[in-house]
Amino acid sequence: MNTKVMIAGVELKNPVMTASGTFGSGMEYSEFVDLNRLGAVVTKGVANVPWAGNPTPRVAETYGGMLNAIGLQNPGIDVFLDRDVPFLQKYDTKIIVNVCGKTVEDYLEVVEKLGDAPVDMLEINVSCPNVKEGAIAFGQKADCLFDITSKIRAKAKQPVIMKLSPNVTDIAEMARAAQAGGADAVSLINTITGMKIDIHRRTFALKNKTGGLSGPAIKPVAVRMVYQASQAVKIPVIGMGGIASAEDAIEFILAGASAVAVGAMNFVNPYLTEEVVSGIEAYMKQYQVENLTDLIGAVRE
Amino acid sequence: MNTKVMIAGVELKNPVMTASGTFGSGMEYSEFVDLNRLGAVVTKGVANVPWAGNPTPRVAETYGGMLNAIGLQNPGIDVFLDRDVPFLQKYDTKIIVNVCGKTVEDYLEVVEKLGDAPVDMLEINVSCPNVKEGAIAFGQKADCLFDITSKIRAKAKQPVIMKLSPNVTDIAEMARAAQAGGADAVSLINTITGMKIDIHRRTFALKNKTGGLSGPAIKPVAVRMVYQASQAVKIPVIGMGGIASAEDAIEFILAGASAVAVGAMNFVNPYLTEEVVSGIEAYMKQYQVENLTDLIGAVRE
Amino acid sequence: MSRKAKVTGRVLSQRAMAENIFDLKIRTDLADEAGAGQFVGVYPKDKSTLLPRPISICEVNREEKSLRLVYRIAGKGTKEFSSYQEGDEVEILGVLGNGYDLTRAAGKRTVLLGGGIGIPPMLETARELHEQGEKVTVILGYRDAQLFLKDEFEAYADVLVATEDGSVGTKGNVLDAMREHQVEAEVIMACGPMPMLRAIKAYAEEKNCDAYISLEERMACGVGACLGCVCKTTKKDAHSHVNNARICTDGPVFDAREVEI
Amino acid sequence: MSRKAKVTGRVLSQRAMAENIFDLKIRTDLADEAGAGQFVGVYPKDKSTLLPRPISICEVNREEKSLRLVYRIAGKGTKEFSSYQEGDEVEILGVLGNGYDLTRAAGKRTVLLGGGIGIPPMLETARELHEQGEKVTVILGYRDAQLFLKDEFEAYADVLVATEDGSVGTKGNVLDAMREHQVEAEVIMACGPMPMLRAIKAYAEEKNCDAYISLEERMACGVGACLGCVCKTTKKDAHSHVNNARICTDGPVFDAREVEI
Ligand SMILES: Cc1cc2nc3c(=O)[nH]c(=O)nc-3n(C[C@H](O)[C@H](O)[C@H](O)COP(=O)(O)OP(=O)(O)OC[C@H]3O[C@@H](n4cnc5c(N)ncnc54)[C@H](O)[C@@H]3O)c2cc1C
Ligand SMILES: Cc1cc2nc3c(=O)[nH]c(=O)nc-3n(C[C@H](O)[C@H](O)[C@H](O)COP(=O)(O)OP(=O)(O)OC[C@H]3O[C@@H](n4cnc5c(N)ncnc54)[C@H](O)[C@@H]3O)c2cc1C
Ligand SMILES: Cc1cc2nc3c(=O)[nH]c(=O)nc-3n(C[C@H](O)[C@H](O)[C@H](O)COP(=O)(O)O)c2cc1C
Ligand SMILES: Cc1cc2nc3c(=O)[nH]c(=O)nc-3n(C[C@H](O)[C@H](O)[C@H](O)COP(=O)(O)O)c2cc1C
Ligand code: FES
Ligand code: FES
Repeated sequence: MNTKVMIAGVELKNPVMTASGTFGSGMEYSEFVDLNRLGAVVTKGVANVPWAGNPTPRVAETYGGMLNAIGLQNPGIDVFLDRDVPFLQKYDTKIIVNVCGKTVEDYLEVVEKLGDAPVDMLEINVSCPNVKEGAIAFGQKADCLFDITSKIRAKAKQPVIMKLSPNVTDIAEMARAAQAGGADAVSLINTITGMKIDIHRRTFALKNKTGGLSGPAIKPVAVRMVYQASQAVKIPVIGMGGIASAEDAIEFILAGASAVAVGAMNFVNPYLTEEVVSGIEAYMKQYQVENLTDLIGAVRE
Repeated sequence: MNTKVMIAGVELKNPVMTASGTFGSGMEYSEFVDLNRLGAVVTKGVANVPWAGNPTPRVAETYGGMLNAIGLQNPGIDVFLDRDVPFLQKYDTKIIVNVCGKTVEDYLEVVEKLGDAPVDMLEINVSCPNVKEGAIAFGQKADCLFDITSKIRAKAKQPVIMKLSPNVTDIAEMARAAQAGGADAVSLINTITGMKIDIHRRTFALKNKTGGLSGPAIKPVAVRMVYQASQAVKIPVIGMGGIASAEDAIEFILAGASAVAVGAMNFVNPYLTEEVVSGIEAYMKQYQVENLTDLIGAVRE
Repeated sequence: MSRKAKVTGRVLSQRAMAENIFDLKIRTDLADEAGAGQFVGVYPKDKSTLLPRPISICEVNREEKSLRLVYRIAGKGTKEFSSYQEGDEVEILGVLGNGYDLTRAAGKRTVLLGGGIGIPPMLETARELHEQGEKVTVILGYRDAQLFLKDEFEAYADVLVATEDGSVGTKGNVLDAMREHQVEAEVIMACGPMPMLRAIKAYAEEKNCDAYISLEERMACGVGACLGCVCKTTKKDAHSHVNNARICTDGPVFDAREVEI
Repeated sequence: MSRKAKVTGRVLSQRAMAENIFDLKIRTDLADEAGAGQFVGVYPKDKSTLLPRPISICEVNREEKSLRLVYRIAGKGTKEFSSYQEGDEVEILGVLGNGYDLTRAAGKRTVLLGGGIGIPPMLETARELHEQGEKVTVILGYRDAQLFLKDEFEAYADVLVATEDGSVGTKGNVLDAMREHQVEAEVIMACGPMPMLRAIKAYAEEKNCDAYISLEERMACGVGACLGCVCKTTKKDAHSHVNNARICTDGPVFDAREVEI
């Protein structure tokens, strides 16, 4: 049985990754799971300089999901390179650094600083709904997405994954724009913009008013978008959104994902990433699937 | 205590309506609830001719929600006028007819035939994700939406509610386009396109592959869009998406909805519409709210 | 049609009958109006699942005010049901659908066919026909030698058995048993998997006998409002006029001639 | 810091203590490493709610391997917890956070201040300080005469009471009681609502004494990964270097001087 997958020339031992922002830089959850078991660890978004993020409350629970408006708090690329990359290097897993910024220049600065770092891939977050400064346009307009993708692709030393926003009319168009801009892969979905109101206080549950919805509630939307994106492009698609079990992960793979990421459900089950790895293995055994790659996009009518 | 709300010149005794397609034409649920208690009954979408709808399976359950791809099966406007309108006229509630079509002409034909019928408002469904023939563009492109809205507005004898699709990048832009086209109100959200895959059969759970997601899972997205739409336009906004209790309904009202509709949760609790009416009354009593209208858009930062 | 309600029932008893097959008795006023071939919607308590699970009525006890449901674990909902114990509350929507029209059997050679988890509703059907003094033959199709409910049928009818693995009775399905034993029917009432129902429809057309079959489809509302559960009909359906009847309200029992399956 | 795990505990006992306030004892190995001021995340079983509910540790019993939690019904999760009975299973994430550093109290005049549902964690604090031979004063602030846990504090410390409605002790809050009884403190350890903590921070700055306060914020992960639960700090935080410490891992107990509240 072979669970290996290849994404843009990088071989992952299995298709299970962590979703950016839900797993820190691996340190916190390394108390619960063996990072060596994971295909890749995707870090929290990192910018060129430290970001303080949004005021609290930053999180709120919803039916089968949660809203977050962290606002990309992060220590900046310098601290990140000094502390988080060396930590992750101790493990036999791939390192994918999630990059955020407010301007194209911000992104390019981070990408350049990562050029010589021992990281395997870059995931470019152009889809965070919680940052006011406008970076979200990169993720919601196909021409902006094409533009930033090509600029990053030109600078980046590692394969580039563009992380797509679900808050768009046509996800296939966005995936095609990323591919046209030279992206080596796309990942999706980021959170869906949502809101919660406390009817007793008559205030927003999040100080930021809106937040990004994640968790099992959004899985059907995520599976649909992964399917549509993978039908639209030739580059690999990394699927995520509400994965709570190996079954969910397999659903994404059948829909067309070459790899999957576990996000908010880490908070519910801190052992989940490893359980998804074993669960996929068990499924492959049960149905005598030789190579995981045989499952990618294997849904039939 | 006054629960009345006024939508485009039509006074509803309270803001609670049924969401189109989840309540038939009222007949089925009249065994469970007293239709006289409801602000309005919104019917299943009706076209100029009978539609057979999609092949089965048409429904699938998801975490905290469901997918449907009914495909707007309906008996056509003639049977509808003969049978369903007279049934609803027996009740002291407003009648809102949901209209669907494949071309502008289809819509106009239905709207014309309804011109002399004793119905209070028309809700124009330009947002059904389950019909292949293209009507969805009306709901996903601002200029198409503007265009169809103005044509319908010119023909319609009753106030026109445009029902918006959540599958768009910018809901505010769509609401503005509807307003500019002359809509008397907008209602949202219709279902969010989703997909489910049966990992054991490796097939789509719905024969139509994709379906519309509804239920509590989508509520945060719906509340956000209702908020954004009501900030963007002056016409009334009717809010729906996952309402499962009076508390949920109040959340929509605080976000800016002048009325609300109960959809998929009727299937879970067939008494829900009436319970939402009483629950809103209880809330108003608890917080000494004189007029329901004082709650509309009353969320503070 | 019986008036519908969502009610809270109480579990009177539950036991495992065969591998993954459970026998659940629920006290509920819905028993007052329930009949053979109708069903109820049972709501799981797990809040991640919202929709009622359609389960046929296996037996009605009006004195005790109870319904008996026999079901197979198929997924999350039925798995949860199997954990219920005496005294537990259970939310049910019912009584749903149109059952078998038993007057059709009057004075006719009637054969009841039940396959797999389609067997349970035939028990109430056999019981009611027996009460009405009809003499019927019952043919039950099982996967293997786990002949759940068979003994109980014997109180009401002659019973023949078919098993897929040939361990008991005829090897094959209910129609194989029918042929083997040269059972003649003027009226067939049946419930079971789709291939069995298709074969019965063909058989009835060939033999020109009446066949009433109970269909299954994914449901949301269970009461005819959502149009989720349709089946193709040969004639215009009364509701939508598009040859698409609602299984939950126009069925689940249909005249085999009137549906395209 | 203690090693963290998500474990299945078992309810040893539960009882109502005051209006909407419950006393829940859970058997779990997490007791081995738990200390005063730390907390656990308790997961509701209701699948519509996903996140763990942070609840402070009110008492640790290492022999019995149990944790005692005292909580107020605030919403869905705590409402569900209040229905648990002896023998029920409960999923807990723990032990979380950094508690009170009890060495700070050594040989000092230490005052523990607990307000409302901030009282429970002070009990384990009082007990551990008592075990270490420290003599401390405890001041408890209640809404009314429902003085939950007060008797138990008396085994470990001198106890003063303030009530909002003036029905028992000083009318007002814990600081009012402190002033009324002219209690002097070199070290304060406190838990309670934000206005009380703000007042304590101001008081400690004025009197130039040490104050360690336990903060609350909405949490998602509970383990420092999501950055949901931050509070503003006066110094650069070690994690993000943006003056935003994580309450779940850097706290919940902070030196009052080091946070901006
Ligand atoms: C009219 C009717 C009568 C039935 N009578 C019985 C009976 O007496 N005994 C019995 O064991 N089963 C019966 N079934 C099938 C039973 O409804 C399903 O096995 C059950 O819904 C599965 O639910 P689950 O949560 O365990 O499975 P899941 O797969 O987790 O269910 C997911 C969703 O799919 C639906 N679903 C899954 N399988 C079916 C199915 N075969 N038919 C309809 N919906 C399905 C569920 O209701 C639920 O909404 C009947 C079905 C119908 C339509
Ligand atoms: C470190 C810490 C220790 C705590 N210790 C105790 C204690 O010992 N006893 C006690 O009664 N309460 C304590 N609380 C508060 C307790 O966490 C909340 O009352 C509880 O989470 C409410 O959950 P719910 O499902 O009942 O309410 P809901 O309002 O339904 O909860 C919805 C969401 O909001 C969160 N939430 C709601 N209120 C709070 C709050 N005040 N603080 C943090 N999250 C909240 C919930 O965890 C959940 O994610 C503590 C909070 C923190 C942060
Ligand atoms: C608390 C939180 C923080 C997140 N931070 C980031 C981030 O920094 N960068 C990013 O690209 N996505 C971020 N995301 C989005 C997730 O990586 C993921 O795309 C999304 O949550 C959907 O997956 P899930 O439903 O499994 O959580 C964050 C999500 C959560 C819940
Ligand atoms: C089974 C089903 C059928 C529907 N049919 C229609 C329809 O005919 N016309 C329409 O405008 N919306 C239709 N909708 C959308 C609902 O009216 C509503 O906008 C949506 O389901 C969100 O609300 P909810 O989450 O409360 O169900 C349908 C929804 C469901 C679940
Ligand atoms: S299940 Fe809704 S119409 Fe049958
Ligand atoms: S709750 Fe996630 S960092 Fe504290």
